[in-house]
Parts: sequence; C-alpha cells; structure tokens
Amino acid sequence: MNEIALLEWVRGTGFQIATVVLVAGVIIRIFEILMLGRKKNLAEAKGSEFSSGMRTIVSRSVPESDSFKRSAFTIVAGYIFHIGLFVTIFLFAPHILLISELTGLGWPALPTPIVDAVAVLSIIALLAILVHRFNNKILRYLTTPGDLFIWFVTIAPLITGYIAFHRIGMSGPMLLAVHILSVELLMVVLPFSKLTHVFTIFMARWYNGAISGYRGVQS
Amino acid sequence: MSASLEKGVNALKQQVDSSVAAFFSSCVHCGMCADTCLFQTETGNPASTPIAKAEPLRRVWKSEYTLLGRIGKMFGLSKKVDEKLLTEWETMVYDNCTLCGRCSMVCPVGNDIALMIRKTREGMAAAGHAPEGLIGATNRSIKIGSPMGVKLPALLAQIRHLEEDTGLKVPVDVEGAEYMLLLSSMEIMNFPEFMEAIARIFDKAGATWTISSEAFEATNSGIQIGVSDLAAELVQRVVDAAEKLKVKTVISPECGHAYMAIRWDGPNLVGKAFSFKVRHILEVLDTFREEGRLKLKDKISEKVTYHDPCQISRRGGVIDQPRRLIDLFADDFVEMPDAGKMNWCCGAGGGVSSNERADEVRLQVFKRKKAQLEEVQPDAIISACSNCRIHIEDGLEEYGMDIPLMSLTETLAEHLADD
Amino acid sequence: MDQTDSVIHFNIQASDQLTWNVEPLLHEVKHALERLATEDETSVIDLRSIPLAPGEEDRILEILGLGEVVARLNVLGSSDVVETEYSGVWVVTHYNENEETIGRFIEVTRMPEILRSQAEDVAEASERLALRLEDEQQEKQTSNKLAVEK
Amino acid sequence: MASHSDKEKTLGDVLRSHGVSRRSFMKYCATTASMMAMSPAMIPMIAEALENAKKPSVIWLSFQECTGCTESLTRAGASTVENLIFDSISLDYHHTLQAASGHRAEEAKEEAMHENHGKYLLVVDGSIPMDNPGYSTIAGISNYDMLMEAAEGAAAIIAVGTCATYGGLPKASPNPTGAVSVSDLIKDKPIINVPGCPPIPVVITGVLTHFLTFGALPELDDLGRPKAFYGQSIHDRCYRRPFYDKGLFAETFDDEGAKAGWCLYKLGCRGPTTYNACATTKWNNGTSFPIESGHPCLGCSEPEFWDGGGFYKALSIPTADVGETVLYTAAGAAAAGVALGALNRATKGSANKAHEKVTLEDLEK
Repeated sequence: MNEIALLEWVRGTGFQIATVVLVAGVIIRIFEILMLGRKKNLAEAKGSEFSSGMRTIVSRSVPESDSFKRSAFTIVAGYIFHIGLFVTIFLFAPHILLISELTGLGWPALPTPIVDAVAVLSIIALLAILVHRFNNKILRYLTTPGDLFIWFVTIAPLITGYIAFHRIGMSGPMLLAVHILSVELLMVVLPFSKLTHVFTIFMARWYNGAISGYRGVQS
Repeated sequence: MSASLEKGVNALKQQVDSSVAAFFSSCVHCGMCADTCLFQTETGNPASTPIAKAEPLRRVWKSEYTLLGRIGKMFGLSKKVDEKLLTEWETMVYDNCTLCGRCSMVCPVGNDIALMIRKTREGMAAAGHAPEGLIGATNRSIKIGSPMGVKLPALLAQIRHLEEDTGLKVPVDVEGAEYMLLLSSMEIMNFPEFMEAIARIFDKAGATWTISSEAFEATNSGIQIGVSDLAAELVQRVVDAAEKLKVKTVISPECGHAYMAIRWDGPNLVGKAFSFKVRHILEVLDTFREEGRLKLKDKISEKVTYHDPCQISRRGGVIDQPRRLIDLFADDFVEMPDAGKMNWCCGAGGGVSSNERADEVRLQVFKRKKAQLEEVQPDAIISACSNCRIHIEDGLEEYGMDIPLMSLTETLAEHLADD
Repeated sequence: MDQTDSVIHFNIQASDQLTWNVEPLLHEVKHALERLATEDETSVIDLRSIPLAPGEEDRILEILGLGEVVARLNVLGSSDVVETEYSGVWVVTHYNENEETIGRFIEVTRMPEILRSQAEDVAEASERLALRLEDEQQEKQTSNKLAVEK
Repeated sequence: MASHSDKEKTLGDVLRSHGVSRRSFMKYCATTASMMAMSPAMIPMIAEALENAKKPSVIWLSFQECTGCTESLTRAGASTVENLIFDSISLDYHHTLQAASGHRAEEAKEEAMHENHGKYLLVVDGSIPMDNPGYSTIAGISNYDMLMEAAEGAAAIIAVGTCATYGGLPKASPNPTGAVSVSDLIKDKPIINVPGCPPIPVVITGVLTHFLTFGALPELDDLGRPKAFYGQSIHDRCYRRPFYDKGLFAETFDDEGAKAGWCLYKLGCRGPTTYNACATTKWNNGTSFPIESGHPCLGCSEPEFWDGGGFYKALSIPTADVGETVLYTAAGAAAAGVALGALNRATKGSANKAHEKVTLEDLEK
C-alpha cells in the first residue's frame, strides 16, 4: 500500500469504521448506564435534584480553593490540555471543515498560529502529566497500563497533527494519514475506556449534584 | 466461591445503579480525590486514595454491567472479586474511610466517591469482611437496641436523675406530642446534659415533645457497617414508634450518621416515605429562633469555632443553622479553614470510632483537625455530634492540647433567658 | 517579466510582502556583495528556487534598480544581462525564442560568465575568420587571375 | 530523427556541428540546473559532463493514453538545445512524432533496440491493459508484449504521465481494461516515474540531462520519482502558503478571499499531499501554475488521484459518506444498547432475586 492509498483508506474506510465504532459505542454505553436506573428517593427533599445536578455540571469545572492548592499541578496541567484539545479539535480551520461537512454546522476558526501554539502547550502539559504520573506516589499506585495507553491515544493526535502541520519527517500524505489514523484510534477507543468521561462526565456530575442537592447542599 | 463471598458479590451487583455506572465510567485516575482525603494526606498511604477503596464494586460493575467487561468475563480476563481482595480492602473500606464525602465534593468528573465506598461496604459486610468492632455494635443494636448496649432501664434511670436534679419534666411515650426525640447512646451515658438542655429549651419554647420507650436509640450501626437489611430493621423501630405516638416530627440528636440514617437513608431503607418529618435538632432550634421562641440572656466572650460534623453539614445539608444559633450567644466566632461543606472530618465517623482496629489511624489523621485548630486558636470548640466530640477530645488529649468542647444545644440551654 | 501582464493579478500590490522572502533574499545579496568586495568570491542566486508571490520578483528588481550596463545577448532566443544600481550585482534573464522567461539569476560578480566571449567560441571564431580570409584571398586571387587573363 | 552519423560523436560535437554556440550551451545548462532545482554552483559541472556525453538513444512507447503527455512535451517551448538533445538527436522511435510510419517505423525501432541494446532509454506513456491484450495494440502487437520486449534491452525506463506511473485514468474505478502501471509489470529495470496529468515537460528533458550528465539515474523517492522535481510538495513551495499558515482561506471561488489570493485549502487544494514542481517550474513557460490562476491543485501527479474523492472537498474532509452510515449505526446501536441495558437490568434483577437477608450470623462469617 503506498502512502496515498493509505491516506485514501484512512479518509474513507478507516474513517467510516472509526465513526461507526464511536457512534455505536457511545450510544451503547449511554443505554448501558442509564437503563440501570436509580431508585426513587423517598426521603423528603430539601432541594431540587434537577437544578442542583445541572448546576454541578457547570460548577464542578471550577476547582474548590483548598483542593486547588493541594492538586494545583493536576488542575493546571489538566486545564491546559483540555482547553488545548478543545481548541485544536474545534477551532482549527481544517477540522471545522470536516465537522461542517458531516453536520452542516460551522463556526469561525482561530488564527492558525494560535492553534499551533495551543497545540504545543497541550503537548507539553500532557508530557508533564506523564512525568507527574510516574513521580507521584499516589498516581503511581492508581496508574494501570490502560492509563498509559489512553495517555498515548490522547497525545498522539496532537503530536501527529503538529508534525503534519509543520510537515516534519515524513511526506505530506503520510503525515496526514498518520494523523487521521491516530484520531481514528482515539475515536475507536473513546467509548470503551476512561475517555468515556467525555460524555459520562455530564451524567456523573449531574448525579453528584442531584444527590447532594436533594439534601440541600450544592456540591 | 464460598457462600459468603457469593453473597458479597451478589450484594455488590445489587448496589450498581446508573449513578454508580456513570461514576466508574468517568474516573480518569487523576488522583485529586487523594488530596482531599485526610486518611491520605495525613498518612501518605496511596491505598487510602478514595476511589481506590471502591475497587471491589468497580470490578463487579466492570464485569457485570459493561459490554467490554462482559466480553472479558467470557474469556476469563476480568479481574475477580475474591477473598484475597476483600481481605486486603477491608481495612481501607472500614478503617481508613469515615464516609465524610469530602472527595465527592472535589472529584472533577463528579463522582460521589463516598457513596461508592458506602455501597462497597454492603458487599464487604455480606461477604463477612466487616471489622469486629462494628459487628459487635451492630449485634448490640439489633439485639439490645443500642450499639453501646444501653437498655431502657438505664435511660429511665438517667431521666429520673435529671428530673430529680432539675425539676424538669422529660416526657416518655406521650401520644400526640409534636416532637419525638431520639438519642444516641453516648448522649444517654456520657452526655446526659443534652437531655436536660432539650427539656429546658422545649419547655421555654412551649413545644411538646416525648421520648419513646420502644425506640429511643438514634444511631444505626447497620448504616455504618453497610448492611441495609439490618439498617432497615433499626429504622423500622423508629417509624413504628413515631407512628404509634402520632408525632409530627422526629428529632435526630447531635449525632452525624444518625441524622443520615433516619433523615436521608431511612425512608429508602424501609421502602416507604415517612408519615412524619425528620429534623436535626439544630434545624428545630433554628426554627425556634426564627419564631422568637428561643431567647438568650447573655453572650460569651470567648473565641469559639464550630466543627461541622460531615453527615450533618456536607452530607446532611445543615450548615447555616448552627452558625445562626452560635451568633445568638457568641461574640467572637471564627471559622476554621474550609468550614461548612468542605470541612475536614474529625477522623472517627462512619463507624471508625466503633472499630478498635482503627484507633491508631484515627488519632493519626486527627492531625488535620489539630492543624486547623492551631491555625484558629479558639478558646472553645462547638460541635453538634457526640461522636465528633468524643473523638476530638481524644485527639486533643493525645496531642496535649487543652481546648474545651461544647455541645451547641447544651450551650444554648445554658444561656437561655430566665423570664 | 513581460508576461506577468497576462497573469491574473488579484489585489496584490508590489509592496505586499506575502512570503517574507524578499528581504532575506536581498540580505543574501548584500552578504554576497561583501564577499565579492573582500574575497573576490562570486555567487549566483537562482530566483526560481525561491517561492515568490506574484509581484515579489518585481519588487526585488525594483529595489535593485538599473545600473550602468545593459546587454542583450542573442543566444537561443535572447538573454538580458543587466548590472543593477549596485555595482557587482547583475540580473541575468534568459528568454526562449518566444521571449518567454525561462530563467532568472542574480549574479554577484565582476562580470557574468555568459557575457564573456567563450574560449570555445573564440577558438571556433578564429578558425572561422581564418577560413573566411582564405576565402577572401582565394576570391581575390581568382579575380586577379581573371583580370590578368583578360 | 537522429541521423546515424551522429552516433559516435559526443554531445558537444553534435551541438557545435548544429551551430550551437558555447554561450547558448551555457544558457541551456543554467536554465536546466534551475529547473532541476540544482545549485547554480553545479552549472559548470553539468556543462562539462554534457559536453562529453555520448549521444543517447531514446525509444518512446505510447499505450493507453491521450497523447496529452506528448503534447505537453512538444508545446514545452523548450530551448533549441533541449529540442536538439531530446527530439532531434535522441528520439529513435515515437509513433506520434516520427515521420516514418507503418513497417518503416517499426523497423526503426527494431534497429535502434538492436544497435543500442542495453544502453537505450525507454520512455513509456499510458497504462497497459491486462484484462484483454486486444484492448490496445500497435502494429498488431499487444501493449504488454511490446513493453516487455522493449524493456528487455533498456538501460532504464522513464514512465511518463500518471497513466504509465500509476495507471491513471484508465485504472480509475472500475478499471474496465484492467490497466496497470509500468512498475506493476517490470521489476528488474530501473524505472523513473514522471507522474502528472500531464507531467511538466522539462522534467523529462531534465531526467534525460541528468542521465547524460552523471551517467546514472537521478535520486528517486519511494514512489520512483526524481527528488529534484518531486522532492517538495506544492504546498511547501506555494506562494500562498503564508495565508495557510495564518489561517486565511478562500471560501468560494468568487469571494473576497479568492480575490485577495488567499489559500485554496478549503476549496479542496491537494497541495499538501501533492509532490511536484509546478509551484516553482510553473506551466506555459513559467507563466503560472493552477493555484496562481486561482484554482486548487488537483493532485494529478499522485497515485489514485481520480479516485481520491471530490476535487473540491478539503483534504480534512473524509472521502467516505458517513451520513447514512451514522444513521444506520445509531439505529443499530440504539437497539444493541437497549438489549445491553435490558441485560444489565436482568443481571441486577436476578441479583435482587438472589438476595438473602443479611443476618448477624453472616457478619460473623
């Protein structure tokens, strides 16, 4: 297979497979989780489940001050790479083209040099996170081989995207093919790994807020 | 698989619901929960990381309730819950967690980790992996009616003493009273002043109240050990008594988990909404204050601080009431850092105080409270949980500190206006 | 460039620096000129090897300007060899038979090589001239002969 | 066509006898070096090598093609020297260009092949049909047979145009003739691929010049293309690249961005994945190249460019039409999700059923 054929495969069949797995996986996981259901709370309510849940979905993005002091690195590095992923995925012109082609939705892109700088920052943040994971006693204890795999799956599109944009090391089609392939890997892995937090975070935060809010405490 | 292990795994299967599934699906192993847990910050033990404590429940969720886990199980690849795991995890789940729920407030993906550990205990207990101390307490609760083995005659004796000493009346089994008071065994045996305080305040406020001779115990060891069946049995006793006496409101006394047990878990355990209300004593007192039925004669000048019992404030929703009440009698009130819903646990809740095996670690983690107290330098500490109170006194003694501890209700009673 | 007129020009002004290659290139010329002055080292820059936007090449030529020497060569179509305002900086432009540009170089030298008479051509020219003179002589002899015969 | 008396002379001799001056020759060397992206410092070396090179023999075979490649070459407006070297001196057989026809033409080919066995260059344009040899024949000989015969004695083969290099249009889906490229068939000869539809003409003469200058094939990339011409992508050499870097794109062919000459990425430009010299060599004698004329690069010199999705779809857009797939997937997944959810409920239901009241005895184990 020459590199153009590989590029055509990842833009065609490969993308199709990845999309199918992603869409199917996300839907299956959502049913799998939500259909388990939750018992109705029979205690007299002191607050609203729904609105507290919705509030927590937002408020949990702002770290509580004591834990910010204690987990500053995790929070700052985490924020950088999450914002970085958002910017590089959703505000880079070629990506918006892809999204608008698939969904019909489009929005203005950020200037490319900004996206580029953000990508570099994200890569640095993710590398630092990996180092931190190995150096921190607690994280070493928690870390599974799966975590390292997911770290790789997350940083790969950033790195391949960066070198594809700057055209380092490989031919254009190969760079693009490898980049798209790395994204397809991410798409396939997402629904079946801890990356599910991309969508289950909304459920988890809502439940947290609802459970707490029912008792009159905004979590 | 032994019969008891099977029972434990089955109990874990029962505990998984959509919230648990969403929580486990979302965990990214960021480790932030560790930084919020005093059992981790004060011991440095990575195994004390809150989310790691729910590992048995996670394994059951993964292999029973996820597509990938099901496939893995088919090929024998899933991680199993076995005796070894439960033995290893027992000390983490019971000795090194007070279910304080601080982690649940911080987890960036929103996992209610305390709930997950609470659910894990259901499986541990059913599999026979609960600590001796808690088993004993549960045994006494079910068989005698109190975890400390306090029987009705002992209570009646205390009431008699009280009535003789003060001339106040403590109503027992009065049908149609507005309030039915529950008491923790500690309050009966160690802090009888509490009952006296109630009698004074309710007398002044003109509220009718009673104690049931059939269900006076507020604590619920079934909740702490994690056996819903037994917890339900204990709750049912209170429900029966309250219905029999036709009271409007059941009062949970100054005890954290007792409030959680009867206020929030109770109806769900017995599977029926209550026909009466449940209120914490601080909520009742705050209502009296609001209605002008609680008048004080003087204020104290000492610098006081308030220790939030986790199950009453963070997990129970009673946060502002104690502060409003303290304002009635204290001029110099200072908050500890992270007060309110982010308060640090004393280190002995969630059954830890009943578990002798955890004596060492609970004193070790008290260092957090100690540090907070050192920062604030109060002349006195006010709290609203007998369990916190006993443990803090223990801790202060251990670390050679001398700060008096006061019950909020009792302090209010001491400063009641005479009119 | 003659034929740029036929190219769609969009809205680009000659001063728009699209590729940012104009200035670095002129700096390169400056350094080459310094080397020529101090070490007598010559340099050639192929303008085709550098991506330039429409108008940028004109901009470069405009800055270099027109100097003292303008030569037109008639070789396989024509070629222009022009010394710029800056002595030692030459612009050599090759055209094909249709007067279309097929190459443009900036040469930093005292004399572009192509302007010199080439050894081979000189050798061939002297042969050719000798032959020509022989022819002339022969012709003269022949006509003399004829005159004598007359 | 080359006259036989030229055969033993050096190229320098031949050129001089055609009245080409040294200056002309130097001009040719300079422009050739420029086109081959060689450093101007190499011009004297090229000149000397060419001067002393032996006259080459070139045989050109055309198979399933449109003659566009030949058109491109003959319209090249190349210098006289170029024409002399390629057309007049070297080309022994080219059935479109040669004067001879019929048997005479075939004889000329046979003769050239025989006399220069092992030394001639074979140029091929067009793809070779493999489904049925009758799809394309010359003088009754199938393309395949003719190629194999001519290739046998060739020093090297230059596959010209996208058809000869990658199969091109004839090979585009559904490939009705079973078309294949030269390199699909020949494995034991050096092959230089000069893809493009059509290829840039000077690349052909450039390769020839290189072969004569250095006595060897130029350096090739992994698709067999001369790196001198195909070493950099259109994108990397494009004068509109700064707009790409800044994120300034034409959205349509007639918007302000298009008029301002912004990057054509969004209009489907294949520049980033296309390796060719258009951006520097340019077309129509250096007039411009497609992007300069406001049209995105089609990627005509890359494999399978006909089947690589719409020309006007940006590179980041998948070629697969996933819209419908997603719809079916979502429906299927919803059904599977409901089934799995029901399975989960059943698991939990049976756990609830299996539940035996936990007693004090259980705690003691």
